[in-house]
Formats: sequence, C-alpha cells, structure tokens
Amino acid sequence: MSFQLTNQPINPLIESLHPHTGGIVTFEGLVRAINDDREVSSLEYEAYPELALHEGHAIISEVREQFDILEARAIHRAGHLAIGDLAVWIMSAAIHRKEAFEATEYIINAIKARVPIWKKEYYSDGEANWVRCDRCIHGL
Amino acid sequence: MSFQLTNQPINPLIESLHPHTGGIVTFEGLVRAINDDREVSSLEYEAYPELALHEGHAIISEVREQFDILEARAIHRAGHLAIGDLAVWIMSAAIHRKEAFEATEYIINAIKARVPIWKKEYYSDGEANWVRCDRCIHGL
Amino acid sequence: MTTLHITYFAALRDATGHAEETLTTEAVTAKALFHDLTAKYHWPFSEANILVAINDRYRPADSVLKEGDRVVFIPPVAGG
Amino acid sequence: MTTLHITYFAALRDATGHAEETLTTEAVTAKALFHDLTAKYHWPFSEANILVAINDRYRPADSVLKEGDRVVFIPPVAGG
Repeated sequence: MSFQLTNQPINPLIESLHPHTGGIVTFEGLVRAINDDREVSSLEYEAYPELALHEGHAIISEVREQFDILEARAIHRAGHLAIGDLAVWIMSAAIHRKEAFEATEYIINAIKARVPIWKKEYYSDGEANWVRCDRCIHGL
Repeated sequence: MSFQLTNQPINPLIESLHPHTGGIVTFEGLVRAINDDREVSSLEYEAYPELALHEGHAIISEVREQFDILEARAIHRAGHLAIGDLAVWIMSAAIHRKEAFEATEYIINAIKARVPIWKKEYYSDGEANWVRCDRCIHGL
Repeated sequence: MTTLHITYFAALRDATGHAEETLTTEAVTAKALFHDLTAKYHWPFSEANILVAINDRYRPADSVLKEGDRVVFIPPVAGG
Repeated sequence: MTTLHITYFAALRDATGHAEETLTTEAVTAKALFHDLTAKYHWPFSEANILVAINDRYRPADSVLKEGDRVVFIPPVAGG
C-alpha cells in the first residue's frame, strides 16, 4: 500500500502480490493531445509535495479501510511531460474483481479532488494555461 | 479493437494508442491460490475456440458501440496455468476515465457470462474439479 | 432421422466419456436431443444450467436440428 | 500582529509574481488573510475556488493563524 510522487518517468510495479489475488485493476492517466478542443503540445505538473504526499497516503488508507483489497498503489508524476506520457498510475488488487474496480476508481477520483497537483497546458499556438477544475473542489 | 485466445503466456500490449487517449483502465485476472476456501495448486482453462472467438469479438463490438472509447483489447489464456499466472487481460482506452472504467468492467463481466472457457481447479489435496458458475448463465 | 456431429467440453466431456461423436437421432430440437443424451449418459446437469451452440453460435433451445449440424452443449462457464 | 510564511503555487504564484514571502499581518483567520492578499495582488480567484493549507494540512477557512504558520492557498486542482 503506497502513494508516490516522482519527477522521473513512472515505473509501474505489479509484483510481490498476495497469492490470493484474483483481480488487478489498473488506471493509467496519460497526457492527451487535446483538451477542451485545444491542441496541447505538452504539460507541466506542479505539486505541493508535503500536502500531496499527506493526502495521497490518506487516500490509500481510506481505500484499505473501505474496500476488501489486498493491495493499492498510486504514483503521480510531477514536472514537464510530453503527449502520451504517463501522468498517474494506480493499481488495486483484490480477491474478487468488483472491489479492485471500486478501489481504483475511488483512488483516481480522490486524487483529482484533493491531491494538490496542478497542470499547466502548453498549446501548439504558443499559449499556456493553468487548467482549472472548478467542479473538483469546495472553496473557502 | 481485438479479442484473442492464446495457449501462450499473455503479453499485454499497451501501445499504438490514439493521441487523444487520456485514461487507460486495465483488468488482469490471475490464478488465485484459494477458491471457495479450498487451496488451489493450479488451473486448467479449456476453451471452445470457434464460439469463444465469436463471442469475444462480439463483446468488443458491443463495447465500441455502447461506450465512447478509443480502444478495447482482451486476451484470454487457455491451457494449464500456475498460481499467479495471468488468465485474462483486458484494456480500454478513452478520452475520459469514466468510459474506460465502464468499458473494461463490461468486457470482463461479458466474458465471464458468455465466452465458453471452462476452468478446472486442481487442489493441493490431489482432487480436481470443473468450476461451476451457475449464476453466470441462463440455461435451455 | 438427422445425423449430427456433437462435441463435448469440460464437465460434459468427463460425464460422457468421449470428446465427440457423430450420431443419428430422432430428436427434432436441441432441447429434445439434450434430454435424450442426458438419459443415455446420466449427465448430472439440469437443462437450466446448459446452453446450446449449433454450428458454433449460441442458439435457442427449441432450434430445429438439421442434417450435418455441429452441436455443442455448453456447461456453466466460469472463465476469466 | 502575526508573522507567517506564505507559499504560492501554480496560478496563484503567477498572479502574485513570487513563490513565497514572509509577512506580518493583522488578519486573524485564513479567510481574512485571503481577502487581504486578493486586494493586494488582484488575484483573479473567488474564495469559493480556493482551499487553504496551514502547516501542510487542509484546514477550515476560519482557522486562526498562529505565529510562524506556513500558509498555502490552494487554487483549483486538476491533476491526474
């Protein structure tokens, strides 16, 4: 059970699993070439590391309590990424597949809502913009 | 978009994806060391290949029609497998993660219900048994 | 009378004792054939748990069998 | 008066012009500080879109600021 933040290319690790593992559900978030109809050329992820790690570990703990799983891991990239690069990798393993699907979806939804990592999109027309996700948060 | 049946170890292929791909959801079904409280030592998968391939291709077509996805692939093993071996591998890619989760879950549920591949469990006490999944089908 | 090619898989093959056979039958539908074979081989399955494939496609149980059809009864599937 | 260490990330850093500062303020709560800084830097965010972290943990907007606190206002997150 772990959450990691890294400036290096993500190296997914699916090994050392419990022998009762029957299903593994993985989510991979990639840098898309297009967002809101604008052509994206690259992306920068900026993290607030201390809080991001705290929230990431908290999410993994919640998932461990709420779902009958054997393993949960998440790795999030920071730094400058190219189209197609892996920005986030999440894995849950369980005896039965239902719990693995639920846990992996919970983790990615919680990361998007609470883990302070911001995305700056660089467009092919030369502009750049911090991506807003107003639906994702509740403010002051 | 593809469905494959193989007697060889599954070699997952996550490449040549559409540049608009934002999320990939993968399901991996492994041979569990335990089922219904009995200790399993290995497993044999037997397929009815002509019908299995027909249904597998049909499932991939359905998923392509019903969900807004860019890619869907499934590979199912046949033959004798050891604990921890990959029995089935499924991948869906989409612009947004929700559709990728839904498509992957649809595919594994449909495979379990309709694709004629049977499982014989070999137990550590020397017995062996064809696994029944009575809830999975509707009969004559 | 209709001559059919029948293939048995998994638990049905074990219960039958062989993997395939060609047989000539008076059974008109797949369902009738299932009952004849259940009587012959003492299969331990109720029809509620069995599907039928004719010429490698799932078909309704009341499908009429035709000369030369390939018939497969499908015991419960538990793949994946 | 309270002396605080403030760090700015992402869109808030761009709007502010620097990544961190130490300042002494009369603001009692995080919310009051946010309004003071919005006036000072002309931030383009409404308070409805901002969360606050004090000493690297999310805290309620009405939290009372203490001497030496590290304060971070969190603009909308869109990671993953």
